[in-house]
Amino acid sequence: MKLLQERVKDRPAGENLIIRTAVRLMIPFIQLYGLYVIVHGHYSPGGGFQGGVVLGASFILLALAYDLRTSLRFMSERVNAVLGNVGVLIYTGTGLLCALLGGLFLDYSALDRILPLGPVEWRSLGIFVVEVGVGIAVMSIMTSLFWDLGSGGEMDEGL
Amino acid sequence: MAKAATFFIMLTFWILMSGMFDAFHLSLGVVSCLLVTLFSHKLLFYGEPRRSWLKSFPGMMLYLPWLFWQIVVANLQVAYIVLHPRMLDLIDPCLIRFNTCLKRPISKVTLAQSITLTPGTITVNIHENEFTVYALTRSAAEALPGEMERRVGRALEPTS
Amino acid sequence: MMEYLFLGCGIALLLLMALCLVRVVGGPTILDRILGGNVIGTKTTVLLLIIGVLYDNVSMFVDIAIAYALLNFIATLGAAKYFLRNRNLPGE
Amino acid sequence: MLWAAGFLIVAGIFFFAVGVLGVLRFPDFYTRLHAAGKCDSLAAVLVIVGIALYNLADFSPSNLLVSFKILAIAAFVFIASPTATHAVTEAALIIGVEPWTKKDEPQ
Repeated sequence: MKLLQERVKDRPAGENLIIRTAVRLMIPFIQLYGLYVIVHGHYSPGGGFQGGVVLGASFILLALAYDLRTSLRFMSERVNAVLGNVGVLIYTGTGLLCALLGGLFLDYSALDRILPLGPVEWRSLGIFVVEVGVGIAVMSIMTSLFWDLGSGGEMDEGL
Repeated sequence: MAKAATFFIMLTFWILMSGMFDAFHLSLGVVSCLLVTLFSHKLLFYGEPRRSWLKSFPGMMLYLPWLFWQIVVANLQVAYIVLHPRMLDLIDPCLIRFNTCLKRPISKVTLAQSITLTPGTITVNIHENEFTVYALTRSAAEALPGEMERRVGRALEPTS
Repeated sequence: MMEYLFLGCGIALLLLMALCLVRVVGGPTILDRILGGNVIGTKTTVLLLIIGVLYDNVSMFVDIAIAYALLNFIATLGAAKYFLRNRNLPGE
Repeated sequence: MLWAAGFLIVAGIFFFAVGVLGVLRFPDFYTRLHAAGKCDSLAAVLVIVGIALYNLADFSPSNLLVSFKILAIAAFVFIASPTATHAVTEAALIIGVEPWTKKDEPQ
């Protein structure tokens, strides 16, 4: 018992073979599931926000099983910030484009003036684009929230 | 190589999951699989020789039904202990250690997960080759490593 | 006939979850509470599927169940990792 | 097929009940883990496979895909549950929860 405690204490916190391997095998499927939830938002429950949470959870899982540095290697802080801004930009950009083309904010049928596909198709496509934007933004914000809270803002050592 | 394999596994999973076969959703699926492959191709095949994954697949398929049967049997034993009115006489928790001869990390992890899934025993720690197992009863402790280790070795270790 | 079976199973699962709550509220250590939460989470995953069968809409509830199982796993792992880091039992 | 599904579901509920009783009755944390982690994962897998079989009873391609998804949950539980159990055990070891042994029992 004592020997075991010493052994676990000496080891750095991310060095657990079982948790590492299990998480490593799971993460690609989790990411694909998150993308699936975003893409199929208008046929099944879910959509941008839920899919973004699942995507962000995959990076959080990586940080939990290994450590913060490893998760930063897969998704650097700069890329994360850019992705968050791009997500918000997609959302507001679509809305503003609708408003500029003569509709209301996020009134997708106005987009019919660019490419005449019919207002119903444009509505479905517009919801899809907005959901992708929301998903990207939520993922990036979840991940950076976890990084900042887990490391106390220092980003070198953490949970 | 690892990228292509990851991509095809992901695409199979997507098609099974999506259930929509029009061009729009299929192309979105391909894009999603490419994204996942881009982000995490290092994760699924991490530091392993290339063909070992395919080679160990039939072995795993033979191993899993046996494991499931073992889990059911051991669960019935635990159910007997739990439902017994004088439960404290039946249990005798103890920590045991044993050394394994398995080499690959994946087979060590498979053995550890199998031990944990079989009720009555939990893998507490793996240190190099030494497993530490917390057992609920003496008889469960004595049955380790034995049969399970041999079967995992046959399924996953390279036959040299 | 099968509907009544599923309804009975759902009610039984709810009762079992209520029993687990005893361990969550009155567990001696904080790890007992985490364990109780994990057990309740596993039951919730199954309960969601049963509700899906009862509402005749399994394909929708499956997605929710997968997401719930995933978040339950992450919660347990995160709590365990917190104790691996901090190395003392708070509030005892 | 329906009878097999019903049998699997009832067996799963039985193991769930055993797991909960174990969590309530066992004397210390480590022994509770035995009941909680394992009876629960087997029970969850049994019920999930039962529901997948029930879903296949009126056969159609879309139902087949839904059953695949349900089986994916079973596979996920099969991998995730022992990992979570292992993580909690190691956390208990680190913060020094003392295991219950036979000697402590007053004769």
